[in-house]
Amino acid sequence: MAVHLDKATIREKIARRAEQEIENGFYVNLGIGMPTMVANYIQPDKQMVLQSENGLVGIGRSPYEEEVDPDLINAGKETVTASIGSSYCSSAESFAMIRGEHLDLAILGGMEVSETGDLANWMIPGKMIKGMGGAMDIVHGAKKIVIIMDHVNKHGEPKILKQCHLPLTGKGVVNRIITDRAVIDVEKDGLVLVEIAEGWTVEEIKESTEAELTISSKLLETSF
Amino acid sequence: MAVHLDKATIREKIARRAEQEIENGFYVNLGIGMPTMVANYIQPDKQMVLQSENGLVGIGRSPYEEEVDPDLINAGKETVTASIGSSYCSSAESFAMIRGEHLDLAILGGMEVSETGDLANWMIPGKMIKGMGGAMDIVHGAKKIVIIMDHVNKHGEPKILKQCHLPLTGKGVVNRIITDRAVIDVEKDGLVLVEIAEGWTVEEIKESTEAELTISSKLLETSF
Amino acid sequence: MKEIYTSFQEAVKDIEDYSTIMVGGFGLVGIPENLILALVESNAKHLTVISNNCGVDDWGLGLLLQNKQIDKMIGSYVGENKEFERQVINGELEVDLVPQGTLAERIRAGGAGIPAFYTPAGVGTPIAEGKEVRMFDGKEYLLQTGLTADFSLVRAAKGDRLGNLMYNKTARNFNPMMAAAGATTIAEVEELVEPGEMDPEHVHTPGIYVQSLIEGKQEKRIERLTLQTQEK
Amino acid sequence: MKEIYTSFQEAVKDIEDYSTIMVGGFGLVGIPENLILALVESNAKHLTVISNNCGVDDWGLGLLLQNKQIDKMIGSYVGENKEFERQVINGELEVDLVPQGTLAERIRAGGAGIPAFYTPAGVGTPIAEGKEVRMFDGKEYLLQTGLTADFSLVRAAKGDRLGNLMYNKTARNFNPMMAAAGATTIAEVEELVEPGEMDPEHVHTPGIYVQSLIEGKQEKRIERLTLQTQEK
Repeated sequence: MAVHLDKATIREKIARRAEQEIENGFYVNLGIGMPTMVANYIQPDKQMVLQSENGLVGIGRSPYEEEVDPDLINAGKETVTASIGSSYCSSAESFAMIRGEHLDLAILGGMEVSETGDLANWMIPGKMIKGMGGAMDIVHGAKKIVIIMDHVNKHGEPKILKQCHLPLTGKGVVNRIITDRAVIDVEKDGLVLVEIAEGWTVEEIKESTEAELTISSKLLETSF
Repeated sequence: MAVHLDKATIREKIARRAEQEIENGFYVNLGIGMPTMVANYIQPDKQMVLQSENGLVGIGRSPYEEEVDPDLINAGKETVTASIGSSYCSSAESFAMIRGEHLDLAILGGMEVSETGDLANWMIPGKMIKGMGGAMDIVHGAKKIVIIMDHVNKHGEPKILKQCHLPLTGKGVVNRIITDRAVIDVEKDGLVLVEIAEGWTVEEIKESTEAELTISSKLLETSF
Repeated sequence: MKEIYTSFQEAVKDIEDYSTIMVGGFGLVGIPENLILALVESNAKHLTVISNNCGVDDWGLGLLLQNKQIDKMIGSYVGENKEFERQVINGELEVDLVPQGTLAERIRAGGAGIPAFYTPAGVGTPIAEGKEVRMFDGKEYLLQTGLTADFSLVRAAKGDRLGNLMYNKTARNFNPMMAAAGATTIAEVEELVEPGEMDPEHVHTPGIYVQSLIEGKQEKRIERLTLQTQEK
Repeated sequence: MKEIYTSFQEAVKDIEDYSTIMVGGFGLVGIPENLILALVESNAKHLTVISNNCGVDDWGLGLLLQNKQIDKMIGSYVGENKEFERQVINGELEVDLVPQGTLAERIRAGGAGIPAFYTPAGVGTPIAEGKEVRMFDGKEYLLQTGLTADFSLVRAAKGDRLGNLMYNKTARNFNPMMAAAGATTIAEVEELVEPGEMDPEHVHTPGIYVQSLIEGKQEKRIERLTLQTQEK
């Protein structure tokens, strides 16, 4: 009984589930695109700090017109404000912070994830290469790496694979995958299905996942 | 016709000659001890910046009593002031500056210098080891390294040797040696005597120097 | 005192063909706009450019591309620029893509006299090809080398005549490391002040790294204006 | 918000025997005086201490030495302390001397996730013994590893409740790198303020590196008072 939601609803659903990964007191880096949307759903009582790899610890809300400073952007090059208690730093310091695993969590987009936690999200051979930006550093740079993406690609093919086909962003770096259908953890012995989204069954998840899935003994069904 | 001056006069003589190494616009690091004295003789019209490896670019004069800030010292742990246009930085940044050869000149003390520019100035085996402090970084960290020291030790033995006997601070790092008797450059082919102090002869310098000396065709006699 | 220019053409006059130059900025934020414009005018060719991005088609480093002055680009993300794509496909432009944090650290290392360091970024990816991989504490790392340049063009909000610089907000980005890694660093500042006007505690780039300065008015184009939509 | 202590004893209570601790300061400048005093009281033993110096006989880290709490000292200059000498000669204290710039960079590397880097300092000296030597561009360099600690004790002039720190003058020294390299960083600040009271441009240590803070009054002993002798 697969569910069919429109694209915007699916993205919101994934973003809202991803928000739950953020704990009180966390320092978090959100990737460009869908991950940036997670910021819109952060519970108002949650104290957390968003880090932007271009040199801002403490991203605030979007600016009102009169607040816009062209010198103040996030890593997606959007104008932002700085939160109270924020600080600016150089790109070297910003990535020292990232590489040194001072971030608690990074939420990034993905094209493919393998059963050993390999991630591919930066290039498609044959297409123009635009560059990896900060992704290759960030996947090594947070205590927990969560990938959010559609469970299957536009042709309906699995994106969670035994092995990635696309060139990697990082090897063995992913801790958790959140899709429109499920939450899957990367454990030492392989992938573990821990949550299923409303409207999906274990069988459907297994069918749309190329990699082997172990079912968690604490599996949550209809969890989001 | 060796000259005999008292110790304070000799130190002042060496420091005054060393001051001539400082050119307009230079960034300079002065070692602890006699090198620090060089600051007392800097020509007032010379624009230069003294760097202190504990995190100050722009050492000023000593403070008057009411100006003393216990948080403001030089690398010799003496209270100082900051000059106009100075800046503070961390020890990592300070040594990034040093290691990256952004300093034009460092003037350091020496126990022994070899004919290939090796320097020993940090430990005497059998005596308590106090540590090298910043010396091992600084000898690699300026465009020009000048060593100032007495020409011979208290037993009258040469300190400019074919090979250093003491453990090294740096290998092949010295560019120029200034003593109470002479100025000697370290060149590819060995040591070159370029200046002789008042009251000394070429023969006397050669006799009190273990290493081979070539006499510069532009030798300055009675130069300081 | 440093060389203080009043003409941007003068400021870039020593940049010759085949120079390696670093250019500060992230996207269009913190780029030395007027120095880039003067470099376009100078027509220096066969440049190797080290910069996180390569501008857009009609602004920033994109202008050097249009004018075919760049032989090789070292950066982390170059996806905002059609002319870039065209030149790469036609083999007119060589590209070396470096993960952003590795790029920042390689430039810092270059300025700090560190010839090479190990980093986890890129292990097991195409970036690792031809690079030494080494284990420390059971984890794999890549060897990466320091980067330096003949010239660094940086932008600051404020600079004094001794070369001390302060940046504004996220316009700091790559500028401080590049200031240190350039044999000659030219700083374009929005405001030039006298020594002593900056608090020594607040200086971001010590003057020792800067060889010359020039004051200039910034256009500061915005790539993605994103406004608050909720009512106040 | 970070843990804000009001008792120095509380602040250091998690530091157990056999911990590795980094302690900020250069000479007696910028040392976390009250955290050190509390650590003496705590009587935690068999510590490995990473700090540029080791205090003087009756102040700073010298107090930990007197109380025989240190098994191993990693620093660059330890010559101001008679008890230090005695313990080394008697084999009670292990010492690892590291060139000052290398020490600063090793700590920076530790906090920045860089496991190792190459530096020219120490090539051809006793420091090079047992270390890899490698050529880059015709010059020799030593491989040096990053340093981290279980706890970093740092001192700042000002800190806010989000952990952002600002240092005063040359009291900055090793404190920023140590703040980043400690698994748990405890900051002793002269003045604790609310978030927003510090200009985000002027923060020296971003709060992300700091786990807890405590306000304390500093004694600030002067090792070598040197005064101007010329008349004004």
